[in-house]
Amino acid sequence: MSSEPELSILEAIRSALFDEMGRDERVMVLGMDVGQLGGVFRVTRGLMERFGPERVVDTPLAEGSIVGASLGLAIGGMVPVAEIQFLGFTHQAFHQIGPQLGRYRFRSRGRFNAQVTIRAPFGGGVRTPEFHPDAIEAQFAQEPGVKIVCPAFPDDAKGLLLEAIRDPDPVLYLEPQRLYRVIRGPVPAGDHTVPFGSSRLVREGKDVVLIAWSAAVHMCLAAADQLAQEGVAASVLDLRTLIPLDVAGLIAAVEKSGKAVVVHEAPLTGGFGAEIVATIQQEAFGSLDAPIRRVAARDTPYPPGSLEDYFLPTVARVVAAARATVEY
Amino acid sequence: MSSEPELSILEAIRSALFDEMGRDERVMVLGMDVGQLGGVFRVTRGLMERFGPERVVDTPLAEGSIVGASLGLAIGGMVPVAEIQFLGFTHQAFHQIGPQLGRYRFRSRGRFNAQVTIRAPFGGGVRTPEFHPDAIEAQFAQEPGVKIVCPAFPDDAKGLLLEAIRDPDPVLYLEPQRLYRVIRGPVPAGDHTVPFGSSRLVREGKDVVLIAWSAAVHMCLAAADQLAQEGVAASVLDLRTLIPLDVAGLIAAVEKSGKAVVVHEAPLTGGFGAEIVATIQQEAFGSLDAPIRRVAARDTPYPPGSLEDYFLPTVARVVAAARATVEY
Amino acid sequence: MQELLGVDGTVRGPSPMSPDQVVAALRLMLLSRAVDDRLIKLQRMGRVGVYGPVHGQEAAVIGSAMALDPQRDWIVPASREHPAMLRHGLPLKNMFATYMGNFDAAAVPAGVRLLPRQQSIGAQLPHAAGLAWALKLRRTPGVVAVYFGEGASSEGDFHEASNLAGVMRVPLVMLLINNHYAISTPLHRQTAAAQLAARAEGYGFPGFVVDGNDLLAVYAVTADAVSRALAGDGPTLIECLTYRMGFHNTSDNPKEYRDSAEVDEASQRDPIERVRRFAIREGMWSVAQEAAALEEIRSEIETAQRQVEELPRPGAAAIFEHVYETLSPRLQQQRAEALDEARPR
Amino acid sequence: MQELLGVDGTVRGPSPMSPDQVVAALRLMLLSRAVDDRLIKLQRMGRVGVYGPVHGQEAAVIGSAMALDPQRDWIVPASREHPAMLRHGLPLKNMFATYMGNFDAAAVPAGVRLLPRQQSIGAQLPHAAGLAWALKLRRTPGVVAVYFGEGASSEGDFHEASNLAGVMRVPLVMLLINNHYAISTPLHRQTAAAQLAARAEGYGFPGFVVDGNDLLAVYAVTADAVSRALAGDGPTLIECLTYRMGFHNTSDNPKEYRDSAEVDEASQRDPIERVRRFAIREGMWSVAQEAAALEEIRSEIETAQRQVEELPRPGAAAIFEHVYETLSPRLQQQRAEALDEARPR
Ligand SMILES: Cc1ncc(C[n+]2csc(CCOP(=O)(O)OP(=O)(O)O)c2C)c(N)n1
Ligand SMILES: Cc1ncc(C[n+]2csc(CCOP(=O)(O)OP(=O)(O)O)c2C)c(N)n1
Ligand SMILES: [Mg+2]
Ligand SMILES: [Mg+2]
Repeated sequence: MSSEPELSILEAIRSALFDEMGRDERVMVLGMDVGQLGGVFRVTRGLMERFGPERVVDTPLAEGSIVGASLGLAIGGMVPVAEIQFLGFTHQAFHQIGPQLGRYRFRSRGRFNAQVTIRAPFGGGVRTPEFHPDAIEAQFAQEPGVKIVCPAFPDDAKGLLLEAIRDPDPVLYLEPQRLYRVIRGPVPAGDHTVPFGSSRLVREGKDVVLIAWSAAVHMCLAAADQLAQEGVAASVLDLRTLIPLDVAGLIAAVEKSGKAVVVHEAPLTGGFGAEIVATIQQEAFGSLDAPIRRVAARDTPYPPGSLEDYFLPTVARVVAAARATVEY
Repeated sequence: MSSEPELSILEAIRSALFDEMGRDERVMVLGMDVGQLGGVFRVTRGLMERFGPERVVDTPLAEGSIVGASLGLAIGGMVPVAEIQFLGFTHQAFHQIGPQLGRYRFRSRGRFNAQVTIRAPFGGGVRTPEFHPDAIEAQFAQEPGVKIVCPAFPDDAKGLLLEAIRDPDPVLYLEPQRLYRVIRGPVPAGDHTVPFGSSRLVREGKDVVLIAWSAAVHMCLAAADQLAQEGVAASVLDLRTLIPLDVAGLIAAVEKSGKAVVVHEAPLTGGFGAEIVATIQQEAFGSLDAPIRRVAARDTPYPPGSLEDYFLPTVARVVAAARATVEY
Repeated sequence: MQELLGVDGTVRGPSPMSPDQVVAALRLMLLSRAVDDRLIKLQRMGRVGVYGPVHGQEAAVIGSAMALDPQRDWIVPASREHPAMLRHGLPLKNMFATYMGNFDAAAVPAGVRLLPRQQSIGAQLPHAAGLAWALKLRRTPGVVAVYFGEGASSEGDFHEASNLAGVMRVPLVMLLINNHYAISTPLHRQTAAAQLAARAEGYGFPGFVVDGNDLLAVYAVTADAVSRALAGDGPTLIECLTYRMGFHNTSDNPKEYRDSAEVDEASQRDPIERVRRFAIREGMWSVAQEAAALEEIRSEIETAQRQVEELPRPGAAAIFEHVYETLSPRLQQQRAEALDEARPR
Repeated sequence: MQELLGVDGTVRGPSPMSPDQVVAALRLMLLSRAVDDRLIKLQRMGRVGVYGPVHGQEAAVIGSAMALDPQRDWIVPASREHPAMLRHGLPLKNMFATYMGNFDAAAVPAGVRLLPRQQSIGAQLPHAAGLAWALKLRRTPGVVAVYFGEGASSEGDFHEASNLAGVMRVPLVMLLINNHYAISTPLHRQTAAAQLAARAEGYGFPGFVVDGNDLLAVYAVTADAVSRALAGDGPTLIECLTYRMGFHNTSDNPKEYRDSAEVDEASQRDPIERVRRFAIREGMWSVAQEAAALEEIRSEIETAQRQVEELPRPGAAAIFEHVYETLSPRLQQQRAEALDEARPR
């Protein structure tokens, strides 16, 4: 592994885009400001110079048409990677994502499929304005036909993005904006893909398992460090993809200790954590020794950056929930 | 009660609209085909003749502007009751419902509030075309600031609608299209309101509780009848509102038997049933004697009407799940 | 407004369509009316779910479709353009399967350049823009013709797709079928614009209004738009002014919102009668030919309907097909349960 | 394009604005520049989150706002129109609180006819249409002025709101601030339309293009639109052609996507310099007056900033305020937990 380059999550995403556009000339990138500027986070910087303005396209300011046109582009033989500037603005394209891209294979009985990747940064902790941090991934879990992917590490960022672009079905690829530059790690060179529906146990511990995805995984790792000092050994499970969900991996991780905490940045009520809890208690009821606690954002609108620490889950809340679960 | 008129759900909704528009001249109805035609289900029939074309308005075919304009109308002192022709088409207005109506009070720090009711029929079993039956209520549970109301009986249809129109915050009022004309019952005359966040135990039984909302409540009642013949006594809890959720009533109903089944018409994964299960196991872990089973639609796009019985939950599936839960 | 074919069947100047094309169009128009009648009958018998007739809009739908090359061009329909879909290569059997609830048999066959019907109003417009964009990027000769109603023109999707198509200068022909109604909503409640075609200027491409009940004019305007698109000159918006003679669909009753005088007046401009007069005057068509054509059409319809009736109905397994390319373990489990529950007991 | 005030400060014909109005506008323009400078400085010091300057757009924003009556009309802003908001009655302190992250202190005071800033591009347009509709329904004299950028004009919300406003014929003045950029996206990538004002015809109301760096022309065109709206003649679309002189916001660097020559050229058309020349020539303004005004402005800004700094910062409780009129039991429980966790340990 040491021979592998150390990349940030942002660099890993960019390198995957360079690789795949070089490998497959049908792949194109479209979205607001993705070309000349390289995107508001510079994720796509350099792509236009390298692949030209036909394959790296600055679009008008209209999310619905970015997503809807991507379906048409895919039917026409292209492989679009659409960027929505922030996940919160997928709401403007909501009627196109699930009901159109997600159902087109089904509606056409397999004649057409939407090989489209929708990339979008999301998540809090960086004092962004309203809408920009919204973690609304759970809303897409009710859109059968769509896959939801949320890497937390540079190697998965690359492996899951290559998998997403090559997946014949529409994939929502969620990028943890807070981690873009702060999390660095080794990234396998060359053609590295990570299959969907495979969770990853990123830390082993016998007392309790902390379950999360995207940026919350790192909050769980920090909590696990603190818990270790208290003598509590916590596992951390990174789901990596929500749809498809790795039910087997999830259950296996929970059965080790019979105790679990689910952590996410989205508001509590109706968050995907509820699905995780419901799935566990259905599949592993007998081995549960304590209620599964959820540590999530509050059921309020996202507040201004200066207040977001009161809104979001914190390491302290995760530690407290884990402690209460272990001591139950 | 016998002195009360027997009304269908549709008639109860219509009578509530007549009453409230008569009582409060700020109340107006807007949406596609709601005026001259009285709506595609004739729910608003007669309102235009009675209250005139300024207060009962046929709008252009654009859901986003129906909802967005309703916020402006509310700020301007009107009390809009907007009809979206079918809940599936709220996706076209998704960016206006949660992020705008749902957050406007918060954003303006109480200077403005969105006293808007959005009515929409939904649900399957009537062989409607694609999109028309979509049960996407869970997606709105991740939009803090919005309330979600789903009556299953004529008296609640009236009581919850009057409550919704008078509620100073935005309310999504979901109408079970399959039951519009088939469920009749007594409806209190005059000013009958039902507070949000109060569930209703519509059947008592000691062995297991079946939890549902909207049309699925009647599926549970039918299942309870069958179960009774097998000697299984099932309670049926009608949640009536999802946001706010009656946690206390839910827990009380579950603790009686320690066994519960949740039933909904939406696809399983990420449906609001997951929230119900997560809430119960968190609040009533100790008293649970069996895993809570969920009976829901499949995780596929909604199929054509001729196949919907394979997709939707059925009385048989509810009975089987209840039996397995009781025998656990 | 562009007009060529008078109500009396006389043409201004030379016909843009050859005699063969006119006869083919007339036959398709007659087929369309016969299909309307049959599917409405089947719906009344409970064998069809909901059906929205083409009645009155045949010239707009067929005149435009005749200007396309099925081997080269794509059609992106809304939900009331099945004559165009048939002309473009959809078998009549598949069309009947659509309405008789057999969605597997309804699929667009491989090789036919046609997207499925769209029931979310306006949602097909960005798809069409994207497909036309792909043709341009891949240097594939061809245009995309997208159909939508005047009601759809109020949706944000219309605006966003039109603006994008203008910026990318894609080979798109936008066929706005203005039949003056969106369910019960009349044109003047739908927009205050004098002409919807005027919106094209706001997107940087040309827009035209044409008498949508005039087969020849619709054909000519569409053919020009196709040539422009093929020459790389980008999109065109064509507003076909027509009238929805029948109900919105089989669950609608127009008497509730429009008076019959309006309908009677519109029936004076029936699109088929005009073509018939023209074709007979020009000696392309005769009463005898029409009788023969109607007989053929009747048996084609019989055959298509019977073929669908004889097909096995899709079962529980069908709802798990084409959800994703491969089913997740959870979906496999749901499928197993569904098949088990569906077994006759 | 409508123009009145030349770059050299000469006017074509009589000025539509009185000397007092011109001086008030000039002072507001100077305040706007000073606020830009201060908030950019505070952002660099880490005391402001993100700030998007008005630099270059002062005439478009202020000229239009001056044509409104704060006692009668409403303003529905996007996010770059705070001079208009100040003119309409938002205290400078509240404006500073907006950017200094104190949202309680940032609220629009009761009685001020102003909606909050909108950060979802285009989403305010249907709100404005609805508010104008309410004025009409309630027979309340007044108009609604809504601001949005040329980028916003690509969103479906622009289209749907415009069409609805046209059908309902509401008193709406749509101020399209075309500053030629949406972040890095230049106008020609945003639309192929020669003029965005041309879109008005497609909605059934008039549209005008005006030199957005010409205070007097913007004022005149807006005043006409206000009169039309008050007379019941419905909406007007006004495209103000201007240029974003600065960065999109403090996290943007325009050098990455546009060359300085373009900016230098635009700076020749600086909207403030024109008014200054005009006012001095007409004897309404002097170097001495300007020095005094700048001194006043400096201290007003000092005061506003200090007032915000001296305010208590909102705490955990604030995020549970104004979610709903009343908190559900679950939210009350979350609030209790949050307050408990926030207690210093
Ligand atoms: C997004 C959406 N909103 C509402 C509906 C319900 N609906 C079905 S057809 C129709 C009218 C469509 O009118 P138009 O676009 O003029 O087409 P036409 O029916 O006249 O052919 C409506 C409102 C829908 N199918 N999709
Ligand atoms: C719906 C939505 N999409 C994307 C963004 C990100 N964004 C913020 S400002 C902006 C550009 C807006 O351009 P324009 O409307 O011309 O206004 P200007 O910034 O020029 O004043 C974008 C794309 C957003 N805030 N909202
Ligand atoms: Mg129509
Ligand atoms: Mg701009």
